[in-house]
Amino acid sequence: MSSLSLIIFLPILAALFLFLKRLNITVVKVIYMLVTFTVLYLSLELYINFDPEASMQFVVLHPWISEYGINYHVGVDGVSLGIVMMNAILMPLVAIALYKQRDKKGYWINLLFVQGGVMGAALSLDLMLFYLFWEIMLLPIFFMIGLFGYGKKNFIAMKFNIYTILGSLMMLISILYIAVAYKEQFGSYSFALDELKDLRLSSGESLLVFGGFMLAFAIKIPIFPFHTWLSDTYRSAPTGIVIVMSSLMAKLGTYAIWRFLFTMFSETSHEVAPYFIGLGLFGLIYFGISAMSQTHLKRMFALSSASHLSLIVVGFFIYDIYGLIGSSYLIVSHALSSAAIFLMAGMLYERTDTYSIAMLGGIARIAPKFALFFAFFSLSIVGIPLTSGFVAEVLIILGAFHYNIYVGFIAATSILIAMMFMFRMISRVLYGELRDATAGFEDLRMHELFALVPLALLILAMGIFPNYFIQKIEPTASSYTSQKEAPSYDK
Amino acid sequence: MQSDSIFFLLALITIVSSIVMISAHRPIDSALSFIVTLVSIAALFALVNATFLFVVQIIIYAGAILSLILFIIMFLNIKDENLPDERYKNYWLLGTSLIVAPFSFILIDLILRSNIALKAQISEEFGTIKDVGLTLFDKWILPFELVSILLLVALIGAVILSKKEA
Amino acid sequence: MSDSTLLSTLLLSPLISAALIFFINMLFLNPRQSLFTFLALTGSGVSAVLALIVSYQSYFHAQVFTSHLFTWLSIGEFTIELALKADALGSFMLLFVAPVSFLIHLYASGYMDKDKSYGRFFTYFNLFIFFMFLLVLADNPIIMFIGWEGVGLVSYALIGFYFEDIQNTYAGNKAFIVNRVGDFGFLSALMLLFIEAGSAGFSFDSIFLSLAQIDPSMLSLIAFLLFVGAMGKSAQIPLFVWLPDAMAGPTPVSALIHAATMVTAGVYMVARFAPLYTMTPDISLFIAYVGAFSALFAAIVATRQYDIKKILAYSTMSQLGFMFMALGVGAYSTALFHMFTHAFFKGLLFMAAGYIIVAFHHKQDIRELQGIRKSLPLLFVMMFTASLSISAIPPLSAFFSKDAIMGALYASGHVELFLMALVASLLTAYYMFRMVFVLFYSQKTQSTKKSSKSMLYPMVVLTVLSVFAGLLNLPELFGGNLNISNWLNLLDKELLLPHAKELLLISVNTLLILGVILYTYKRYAYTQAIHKESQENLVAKKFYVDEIYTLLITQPLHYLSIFFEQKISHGIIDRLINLSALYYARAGILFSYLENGNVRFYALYMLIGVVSGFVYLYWALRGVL
Amino acid sequence: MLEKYMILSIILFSIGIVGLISRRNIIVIYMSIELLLNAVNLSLIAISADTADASAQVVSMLIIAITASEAALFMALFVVLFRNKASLDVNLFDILGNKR
Amino acid sequence: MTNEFIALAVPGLLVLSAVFLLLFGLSSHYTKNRGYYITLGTLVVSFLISASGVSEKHSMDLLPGIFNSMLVYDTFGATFISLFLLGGFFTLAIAKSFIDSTDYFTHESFVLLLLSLFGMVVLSMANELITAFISLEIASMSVYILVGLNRDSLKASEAFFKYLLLGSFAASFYLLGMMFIYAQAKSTNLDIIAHYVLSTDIHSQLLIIAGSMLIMITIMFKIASVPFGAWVLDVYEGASLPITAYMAGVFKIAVFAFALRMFLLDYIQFEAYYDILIIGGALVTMVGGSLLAIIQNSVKKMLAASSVVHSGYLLIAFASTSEDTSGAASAIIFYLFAYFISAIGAFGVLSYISQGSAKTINYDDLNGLARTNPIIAASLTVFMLSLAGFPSTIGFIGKFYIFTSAIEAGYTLFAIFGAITAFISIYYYFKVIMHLYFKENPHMKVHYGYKISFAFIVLSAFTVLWGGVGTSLLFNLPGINALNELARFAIESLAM
Repeated sequence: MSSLSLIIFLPILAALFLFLKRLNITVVKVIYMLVTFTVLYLSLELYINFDPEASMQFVVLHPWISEYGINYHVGVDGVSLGIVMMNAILMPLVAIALYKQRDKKGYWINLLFVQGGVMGAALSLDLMLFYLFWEIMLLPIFFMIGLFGYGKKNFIAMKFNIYTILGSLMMLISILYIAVAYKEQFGSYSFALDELKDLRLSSGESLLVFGGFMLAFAIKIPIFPFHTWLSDTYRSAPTGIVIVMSSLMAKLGTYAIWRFLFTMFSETSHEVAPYFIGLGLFGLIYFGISAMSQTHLKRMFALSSASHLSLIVVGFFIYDIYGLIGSSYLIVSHALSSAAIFLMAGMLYERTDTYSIAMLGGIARIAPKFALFFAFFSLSIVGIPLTSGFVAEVLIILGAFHYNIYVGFIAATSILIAMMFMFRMISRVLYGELRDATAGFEDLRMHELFALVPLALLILAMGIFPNYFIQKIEPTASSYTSQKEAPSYDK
Repeated sequence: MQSDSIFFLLALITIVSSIVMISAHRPIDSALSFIVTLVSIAALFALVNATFLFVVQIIIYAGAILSLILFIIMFLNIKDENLPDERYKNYWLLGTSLIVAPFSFILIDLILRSNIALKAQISEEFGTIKDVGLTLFDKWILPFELVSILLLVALIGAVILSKKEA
Repeated sequence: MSDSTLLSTLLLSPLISAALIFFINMLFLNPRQSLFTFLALTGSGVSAVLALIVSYQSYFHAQVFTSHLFTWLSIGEFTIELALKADALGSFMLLFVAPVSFLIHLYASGYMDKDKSYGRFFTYFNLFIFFMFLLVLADNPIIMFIGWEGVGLVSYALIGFYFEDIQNTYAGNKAFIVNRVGDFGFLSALMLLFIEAGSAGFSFDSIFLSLAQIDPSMLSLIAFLLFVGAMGKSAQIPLFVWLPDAMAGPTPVSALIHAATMVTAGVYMVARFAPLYTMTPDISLFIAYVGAFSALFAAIVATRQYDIKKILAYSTMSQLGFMFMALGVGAYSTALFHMFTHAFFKGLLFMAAGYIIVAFHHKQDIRELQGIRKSLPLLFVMMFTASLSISAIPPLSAFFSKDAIMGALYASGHVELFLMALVASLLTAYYMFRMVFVLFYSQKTQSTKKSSKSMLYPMVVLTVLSVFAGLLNLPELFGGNLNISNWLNLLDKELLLPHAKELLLISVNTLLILGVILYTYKRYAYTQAIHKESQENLVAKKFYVDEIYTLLITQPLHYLSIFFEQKISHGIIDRLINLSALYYARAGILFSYLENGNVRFYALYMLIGVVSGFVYLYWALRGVL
Repeated sequence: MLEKYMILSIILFSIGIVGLISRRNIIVIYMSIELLLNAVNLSLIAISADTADASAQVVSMLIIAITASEAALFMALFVVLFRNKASLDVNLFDILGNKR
Repeated sequence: MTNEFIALAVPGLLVLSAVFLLLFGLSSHYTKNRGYYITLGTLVVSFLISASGVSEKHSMDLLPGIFNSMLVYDTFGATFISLFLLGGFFTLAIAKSFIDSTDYFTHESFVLLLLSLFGMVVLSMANELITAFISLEIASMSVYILVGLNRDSLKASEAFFKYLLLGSFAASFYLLGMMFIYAQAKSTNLDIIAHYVLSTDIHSQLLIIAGSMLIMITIMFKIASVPFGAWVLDVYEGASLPITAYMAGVFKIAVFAFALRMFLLDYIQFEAYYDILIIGGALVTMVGGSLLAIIQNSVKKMLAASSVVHSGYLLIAFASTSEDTSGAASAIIFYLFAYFISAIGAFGVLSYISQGSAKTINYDDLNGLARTNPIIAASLTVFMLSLAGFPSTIGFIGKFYIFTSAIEAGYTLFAIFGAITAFISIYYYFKVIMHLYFKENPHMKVHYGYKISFAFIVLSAFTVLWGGVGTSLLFNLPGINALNELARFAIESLAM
């Protein structure tokens, strides 16, 4: 089995094994660790062997449903590398951080499952395969919210599920539509990304198909106005899955815009780009401002994530090299930061039984390490210099200015918006008087530190030495922008 | 011409009696007017020389099935108070007729528009038991056998369903 | 030691010391305080020494130090090298930033003595110096921006250092947020600059070379946005609101960050972009006006402040206004020179204030601190000297720098600017001596507790410097040759006055200031005038600026946030989604009335289906029939 | 002749439908169903006469047989229903519907 | 073995076995277990026989001398026969626990089951309208009786009554339609009708169009399409669980077998007139079904209502069939397989946990099942996912084929509509999963007494998953490709 297939299926198979076998919870955790670290090892190997100049690498191609031209077709390039690495890094760390708390086998099974699903979706080069993984990710999330969530978890799990599937089904119809259109033009069905590139659709058609795809991505990201599932879901979901949703799933949505829409509908993407840039900018500000009045910690982070994701969308649709790279970088960077911050929010909840900002305070007095990391990760979301977020935001803003000066100005407000609520939140939560809820707050435990320190180091490394990371994506990105610029010259 | 007028007469009887059948309050009245319908249909069979079917119709329908119905009515000893209260029966009849009307109209219109009659010469043998029997065993043996199985099924069903509780 | 190692060491030694302190503080339970002191002082001391070497080399040998660390980012044309460059301007900045930082470190080691967060304090402090050096030494604007934001960040942490009181952290938030508004301008400007001129590389030199290609209006926009950044960092109208609140931090912080170093970054940045500003006279004039108004405004507000640190804070803002005026009229080196002297005397003033605060049990209100001359005679001397200096009494340092500014303003022909500067300068004398007289000239006497010596030594050094630093840039009038201006060799406009006129100006000026001091003495020395001042008028309420900001920005944002989240997201969008689900279920219930269990109805539905099917068929066949 | 027969059988069929839907008495409903089948038979005989082929008559005979099997089931049904509810009102048999 | 032998062996075996059971049931050696295993054995053997005819394309008139070309044995028929024999087998196998714990499953019920399968077998081979009708009646009548099997239950009697009454009503439409066709084409043989249709113009086809429309109504009734399927909820609720599964999963296959044969042979010419009607029917069916399903509290009724929705999808594919491609028709076959395996599994789980009690199983009755019976709960989850068309299950592949064929036929809008109802269906299917896993109140533990039921539930679940992701790459097992191939053979054999 090739390493890509192993990366995808090892976690899934392990999850199945764990499901079927009655095991002691410690053994389950050990197996989880073994699997995720193996995946991490394989991914690192992948990263090291990855050749930035070559386009698609480590490709595996097996026929699957041959009559419809559906193949098991996976490969990695600069676009997907980030998602894969991020996934590989986060899953073991999340587990380390939650190591002591979660004693339900289902928790670990679902996390493994989701890892496989995300890997699969990120690596698929066949639309049906992508769709398969894209949908299958929902299940563990549904289960996790329902089994381990808080509040009106059943309603929320259901709503989230239905909402996202609405998008996915529209995407399915779009996928089928282009496959059929391909058959009409070339005589056989195809779901392969590299073949569908050659498809020519009328502008109206491609707009509709584009819309189908975009709906799925927009709901998952979420882009305004498809965001209303977000804050409730994040509030109800257990920590592990919030991290998955904010760091992996939402990012996958943005990644898919590049991977699929820009590849297959480069002209349409270009035509509709202004609208999505507008929507993204609106979302950036809207979610940011919405977050300001939040009193619930996780909802605030949720909206803050949404705000950043809107920025990522803007970066992609700007469609120049700075925007693309910036957004890809922000995907990884924000994934790390938000994973860390949601982890810490989970720790906070576990210690205080509340997410209400008003009931917290004074943590920095008795838990300096916690305070330090909490503040650091919050600030890394805001994008202060020397953290990875800064690099990404600078690049996106640069791209935005490159695109249009007004767009640039609005995009640049991103450096203002997040911190307006983040700083206030930090003050309220970490500083001031101790409250009932925070009295006796326990500082970070050793295993939690083990999880957070690598994240912090990675964020710093990506902020201080961005070039090392960006060189892996740059050739891919520039190949896309050069493609785009060819038709735009004759306008 | 003669057969035409006989047809119209029989048709009238059939229609009227069937209308009475569906609109009579007591089932016994319905059953009796249904016999009239069946018999006039049988007469219509005879009108086109289907003598064997005429006999079958009289025996099986008017004879067997209708007797069965009457028997059931008697057997169950249905009194007037057992009958459903059908105050709105006439509205229902009228309403349903209005709904059915377009359906009948369309079908009749289609029939009238199609030229389907072959007006083949009827042989002497037509409609006799021999003719029907030969056709049945020559061409329709399979459905015939299948019907036997169908009857078996119905038999088993009737037995199972009306068996007294064990 | 090679040039580049030297520069790198200069940059990194505070970082390393910060990191070490951080780890020791985190990992060990009860580390010795002296260890921290040692590390902190070594870190800043090494860079101070190296800074002096660099400046020496630069001044005497016109040597430019460079150091290329690594490529920070390289995408297409957007290549950002993490390179350091100490040219004349940079060396000049190092010349006062590094030593003053070191001195304040020394001071702080006394000030923060026995504080439980001693280690944390010095982590921040050294980190701050690192970012400041990065800002100063950066060879391209993006790296400069990183330093720029970095100092802002550390400043945030230091202002909210005593986080037990949440108001302190709010002050920190305010500082950072307002600074970021400025950064928004700065970053936008950089992006535009790159897009317009960045293709040939993005170091300062290459930018300046390609400035000529840029469309003038765009250039103005860029210049304006850059200045917005400077406004934020250097607390100019309208982005000054954070500075007075920033006094919530420990006093060494105020001394270091809010007097000597960080706030001057704006001035430094404008000076750094001098080639740009010389090409945009409109914006330069705008800068001058902003500076003038800030100077005047701050001076006016300072006359009604009672918190010793707030008075100094407004004074800082006012002095920065002077610098911007000078920048605006094109007297770059003059502005920098004032910044240079300001670092000494304002540092001194803050240290003195801190000394007083520590000595008198953390009282900061000058009305409560009356009559402390007896207990702190040395301090009185220092503070009096510094006050004289800031009031521009010859021959103290600020006299030379401020007088140069006045001269330049006058020479530039903008009389209104000159007059505003004059009024501001007189008000400076007024509020400084109001403070001095109230503190030291009173019948009351207060006793003190013993303070650490390490606080006193740096103050002595600074006193000396604030007396004599002016000699470094002695104008021709007094037989000097403008050493610093020549060294910096910026694109100064020729703003020379005839000597007679200049002398006249100086004398009038000095006389006026002395008159104001005299008036102040009459009014405040040994009187209770300070207690009779009205608390209600516009000045005492700081022109209601904070309130206006709250009303115009903070509250609308809050209401908008609630509106977005509750009315639009939940009230409209989510409701629509939930309702559509609900109505689907309702429709299901309605539909289920059809499934009423009555078999005749089922037959009726079938009939309706049949009939409608046939009606359709009939209609579809109409062409055939 | 064929058209007339067919038209008559459509009319009878329609009457059967009306009876089936409008009446609540299950015996009448059953007879309506028989009427539907008779209507079909009528036309089949006419077709048979028209084509001079006994096949349609055979078909009609098969239909009569099918009717007989249905009759058996219906008779059993009457017994079952009457045993349960002591009534032949079909409206009484609605425990399975969605009653809200 | 000649093809004739294979073709006749299956119905023959079924009838013989039925008659044997009928007699054996009266003897004192009869026990329920023996009757059960004889039936099961018959099904296995007949399935194996019929399955031997699916792998290659063939088509032949069966004994034309005797049967007068009324039966055709082709791959199409063989495929369908194998499908519902398999379906019957699975139903029966899973229902073991249910059958054992109830007393109304007498030997007659096995006889009726076998006879109904016999009816279906003949139906899917029938090439003539009357033969088809009679075999359809055999099958339906057996099912009517099976529905009313439990005489003690008022619900069952009522369901039997409704089904019988409406079924007869619908059947009369079939006869009327057949009469119309006969009147015009002078024959009831599908081949002759097809020949007639091809050789005349539209003006002499009016009655055929009307007649086949009437026949279509019966078909729509049998597959419970709105508005002809109002009976379905009541009848499914009234019938016992294995019978419901049988009706939902197996009977539908046989009906479609005939519908496809008739439509593809004769009436594909009239596509233009029917497609809109079928599509319209599909739309109201999908919407109506989902509206009904969404408000149910009883899981069984929900599944019943959702089977209506699935009929809607099938109708979409039905409307998308065209002369030149086999895609839509083979999509129907695949979907039927996908649906029956999932639905039988789902009903099977219900019957497994209800253990013969007549109690309606509400959502709340599933609470906590995941804790007490994790494997059963997981299987039910798999079935629900498959019914919902979730990827990696066979249900998804089925939907994929159907939507693809709909888009290819130009019904993109209807495919979108189908997707929307599929999305609504997520609600009620996931509600089951939700109750299984998220609700605390633990379900009474079902003891694993009936290994065979349990084993087949798991086997169905595995089949569902394998049909969703399976490829022949792994273990050399036939996967989706193989199923697809079979479906295509079946359709292509029709044209031979």
